[in-house]
Amino acid sequence: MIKVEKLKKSFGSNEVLKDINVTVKPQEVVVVIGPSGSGKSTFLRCLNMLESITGGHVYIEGIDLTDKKTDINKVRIEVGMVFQQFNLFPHKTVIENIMLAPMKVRNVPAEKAKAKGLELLRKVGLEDKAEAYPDSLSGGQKQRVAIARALAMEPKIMLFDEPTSALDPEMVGEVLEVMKQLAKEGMTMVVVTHEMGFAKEVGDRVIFMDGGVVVEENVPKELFENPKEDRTKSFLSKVL
Amino acid sequence: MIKVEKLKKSFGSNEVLKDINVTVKPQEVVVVIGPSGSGKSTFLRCLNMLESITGGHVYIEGIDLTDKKTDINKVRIEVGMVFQQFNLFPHKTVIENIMLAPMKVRNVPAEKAKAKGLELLRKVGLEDKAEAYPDSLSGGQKQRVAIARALAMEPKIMLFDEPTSALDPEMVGEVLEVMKQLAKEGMTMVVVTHEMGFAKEVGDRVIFMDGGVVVEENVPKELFENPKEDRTKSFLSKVL
Amino acid sequence: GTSKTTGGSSDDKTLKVVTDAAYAPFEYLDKGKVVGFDVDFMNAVAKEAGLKIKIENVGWDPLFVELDKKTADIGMSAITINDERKQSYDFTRPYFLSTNKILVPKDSDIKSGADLKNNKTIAVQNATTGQEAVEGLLGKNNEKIKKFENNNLAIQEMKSGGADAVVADNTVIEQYVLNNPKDNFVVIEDSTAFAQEFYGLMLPKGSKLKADLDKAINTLMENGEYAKIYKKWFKVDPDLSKLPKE
Amino acid sequence: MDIRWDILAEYAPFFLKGTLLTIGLSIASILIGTILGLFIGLGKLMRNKLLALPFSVYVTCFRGTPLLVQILLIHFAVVPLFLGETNAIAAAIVTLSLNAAAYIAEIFRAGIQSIDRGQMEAARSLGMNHVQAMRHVILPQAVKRMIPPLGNEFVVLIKESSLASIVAAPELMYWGKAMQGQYFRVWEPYVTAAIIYLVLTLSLSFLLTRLERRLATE
Amino acid sequence: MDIRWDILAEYAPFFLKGTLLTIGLSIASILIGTILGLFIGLGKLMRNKLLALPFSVYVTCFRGTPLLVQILLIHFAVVPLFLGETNAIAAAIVTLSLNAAAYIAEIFRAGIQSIDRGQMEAARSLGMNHVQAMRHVILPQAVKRMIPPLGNEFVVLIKESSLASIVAAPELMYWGKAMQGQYFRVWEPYVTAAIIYLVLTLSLSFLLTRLERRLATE
Ligand SMILES: Nc1ncnc2c1ncn2[C@@H]1O[C@H](COP(=O)(O)OP(=O)(O)OP(=O)(O)O)[C@@H](O)[C@H]1O
Ligand SMILES: Nc1ncnc2c1ncn2[C@@H]1O[C@H](COP(=O)(O)OP(=O)(O)OP(=O)(O)O)[C@@H](O)[C@H]1O
Ligand SMILES: [Mg+2]
Ligand SMILES: [Mg+2]
Repeated sequence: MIKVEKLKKSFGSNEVLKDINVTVKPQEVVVVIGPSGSGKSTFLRCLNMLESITGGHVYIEGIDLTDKKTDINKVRIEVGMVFQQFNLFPHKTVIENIMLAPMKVRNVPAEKAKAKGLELLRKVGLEDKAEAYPDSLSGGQKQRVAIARALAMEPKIMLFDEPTSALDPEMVGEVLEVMKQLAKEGMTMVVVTHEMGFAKEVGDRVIFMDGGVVVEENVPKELFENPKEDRTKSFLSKVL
Repeated sequence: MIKVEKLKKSFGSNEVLKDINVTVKPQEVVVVIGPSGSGKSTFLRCLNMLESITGGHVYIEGIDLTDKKTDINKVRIEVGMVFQQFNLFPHKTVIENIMLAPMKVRNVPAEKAKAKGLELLRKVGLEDKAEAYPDSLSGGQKQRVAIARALAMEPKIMLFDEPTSALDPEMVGEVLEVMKQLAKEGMTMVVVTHEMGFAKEVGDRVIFMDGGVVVEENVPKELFENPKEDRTKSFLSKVL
Repeated sequence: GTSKTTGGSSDDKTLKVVTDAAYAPFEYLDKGKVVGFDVDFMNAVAKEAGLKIKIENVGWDPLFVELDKKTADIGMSAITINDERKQSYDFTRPYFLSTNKILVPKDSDIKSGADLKNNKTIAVQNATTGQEAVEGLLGKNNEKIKKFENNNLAIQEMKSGGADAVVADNTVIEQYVLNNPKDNFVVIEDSTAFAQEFYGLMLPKGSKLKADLDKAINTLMENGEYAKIYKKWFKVDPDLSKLPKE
Repeated sequence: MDIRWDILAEYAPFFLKGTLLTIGLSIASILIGTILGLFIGLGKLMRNKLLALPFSVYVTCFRGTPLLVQILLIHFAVVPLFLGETNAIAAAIVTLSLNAAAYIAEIFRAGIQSIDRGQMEAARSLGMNHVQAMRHVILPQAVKRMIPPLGNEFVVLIKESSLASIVAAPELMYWGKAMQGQYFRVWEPYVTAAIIYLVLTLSLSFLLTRLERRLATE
Repeated sequence: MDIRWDILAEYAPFFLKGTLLTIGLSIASILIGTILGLFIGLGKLMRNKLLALPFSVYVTCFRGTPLLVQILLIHFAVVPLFLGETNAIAAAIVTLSLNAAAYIAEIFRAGIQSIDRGQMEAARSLGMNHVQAMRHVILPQAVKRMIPPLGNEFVVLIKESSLASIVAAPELMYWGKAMQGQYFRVWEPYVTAAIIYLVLTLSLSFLLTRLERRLATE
């Protein structure tokens, strides 16, 4: 599904990702953890080319993103992304936020896009907010809309970059709930998060990154209970 | 030490605090929890008059803050405050941040203020950062400097407003550690926080606020394990 | 419409006469309409020569531009005939004698052009013969000469105390003194310091209008029409003997 | 101080005419300036630095020199090149538009750049191409943010149109000067002109505040 | 187009003199304007709305009317009231300073208000009174932020000082007009003036960028 080979990424002279090798199988939920600045976001953003790749290869469903002939917009349709800051379009209502990309990119007719949008809103528990503007929503509601918006493109893979860390604590639960549901339905997911509870409960595999490399990866129980590397141990001692 | 009687606070027509009654005894650590917008910050800010009080009384060491004759700057010397956003003075070095108020308000000579400041920096584990500017510090380091700065005025009471919620997860620990130390030394503290671990371990009492009233208060173990009110139960179910 | 070509004085064509209407009493705006001696004179000339004209206020510098580009037919703006200008433009025969004169407050110690050199500040309109005359006395771009956009601002400057004298065409300042007796200004004449100047209607180089216009001007001078207009504006009779024929 | 109300009454119709021309000049210039400004702003935003250069030079020149020089040059030298004759109103509109365009280009660029990067990233990650993202996501938000500074530029234009009096365009200030020239009075014409300008700019500011408030609640 | 270099050479010393006066006018006005602007800015920030009103009116009037009206009024009417005679340089400095002060007052106010509220709260919570907090915490930060817009205002002043030519202050533009009046040439004097203004404003902008960069790294 996703195959990352010798991925390198530099900003100027600052090498942020150094030789990353990761494979994600269909329906797998991979959780990425690590200290701030370790390159987690950059890694995720390389998976749908929001960052240009400096070296190595990223294959999404067998297509090489680093190949110049690849139509990046086609690939992005297959890969949905949810950001820490929601990034809803503030000048459009909730349902318009969801309908925009299917209509403009996939040429779905408005009625069909709307029906699909309402269905997704029901799924995230917000069917009554279809006509509201993003500003009138709470953080948790915004993030659920953002998830619905990404799902509207019917992606095969979903990327989440700290989807709950901009939320008030009592709203974290409702967002994680939607993500758990998605995992249960078999979505392939790569999730950067500090929510260790979610990692343990939902993750098939946890990757610990530090300083631009994958330090350790394992099933959650093993990684949390028997970390092998010192860096992993010291990080986990701080956050658990 | 602190006595709050029938405290009311409105912003325009929006009544944010409705009849709050709370007493804090010397050396007690009181933790305030509650959903976003429930008035926790406002309550804390009323304790050192950063907000003008609409009704009721607040006594700090027997002095009535609502009495017009009270010199508010004198009271503030007794009450230190630490903010979510640190609010360090960016144009001054760490040690200057700490020395400023003692020198200008208490007229402490520069040398003495500096000696005291370095001592406090040692206490929060940052003696090597004395000459650094705030911008070069991590979030956790900034918050520890902010605590040292407040302590430099030798307050009898310390107020903390979500001191860890602007921090990356791996920096939360170092700040909570300093706060625990402070509690152990017998500082009277009122702490608004979402860190339930801290509340359980350090708090003498937990106050649950919602909609501008104190819904429930109790020792931490009781409140967390046997909440009496429905609102408390529902809130705790989301955040624990 | 305005004519795009010059020369042809075909009868049905309206000629475009351009002026800078900020030079009372020759041409100025009276509540938005261009009026003045030049205007009455021009209309009389046109009538005599059988031409249709339309007077447009375009400003001083554009006036030259328009004649250069031949987008206007006649420049009428109390324009002094001099050798420099004759190189680029044609003029009709002189129709007016002018001398630069000095406007000063009544109690001023300036009695002649020579007195202007005694550390006096003089206000003039930029790009006029008044300016040239003063620069002739004091030297080009002398610091004591203040150049303004128009004579109004120059006179205002003296009235507000910022200049000791204004040098401009006699008619302009005589008219001012007549209309503003309360200001207590007087006019000083100095024919040794300032040369006489003659105004002419200015035409594009090689304009075929010159002959017709000259003839009409001569007629007006002979039949007394010119004197009538002169008297109307300047309250005195003209001394035609001082006007050369060419 | 004695005020000569009679001459004020006499000049009232001219002040009115002048005010109308002032308003006309300002409106024409803001319209033309905005259209030009959009193009120049987009030009400056081009990735290719070489293509963007002429637009940067344009903005630098018009922002770095006094409007007074610009209006004199355009009136006496540029307009005659094209029309074959000077035309004060044309020169005023051309100068004010070209000058405003330089400022509006910057407003436009700032408006686009003020939109959070996350908006573009969200749109791109949904599969939209650059043009689609600009058109449906970035521009609608940027335009809304441009309204206050555009309104401000309009206020500036009203004031700067007074320079057209230098080339004898019969706008408000021109009649102020004419009145001063005819009666050699200073206070009446200039204070009157100042008050009229103040009324114009304040009314516009008032309208803009209301417009902003309406847009904000939308 | 043929350029008459001879007349440019002839006028070079005058352009030089004019440029020096332009620089002098601008420096004097930015200095006086800044001091006045600080007071007016503080005045506008006063809690008591009635006391703050005159300062608001001042700012509104000077920002709402054209500089051209202001300079004519001050030259012909206000300066003679005080000096008994006109003085173009004095009028230019007074007008430019008063006008700049209105803008600088706003820069000052915006600078203070741009400082995060948390800074004042932190200072107050440490026991400092309002004056102490302003002096030691708010103002040092606000002043640093004011430097870029103040520099910008300086650039504006250089350009606007060209209006002093209307009242015959012998600055750069005055000599441009004098040259134009003498030789009836348009391009040479005005393009020369434009280039000199451009050099002045670009040099200043360059210096300001360097200053900002140095302040940023401090
Ligand atoms: N656009 C950029 N330009 C330059 N440097 C960047 C850019 N984006 C990220 N970096 C740098 O790359 C490094 C890794 O950043 P990244 O955001 O991937 O870390 P992260 O693990 O997601 O951290 P966090 O937990 O704080 O989000 C950091 O040192 C950061 O400063
Ligand atoms: N300065 C203010 N002006 C107007 N309303 C305010 C102001 N400060 C707070 N409020 C309102 O008062 C209510 C309580 O705010 P407060 O900040 O005390 O809540 P809180 O419990 O601290 O929430 P959070 O967990 O989000 O910090 C909110 O509805 C808020 O909108
Ligand atoms: Mg990140
Ligand atoms: Mg709060």
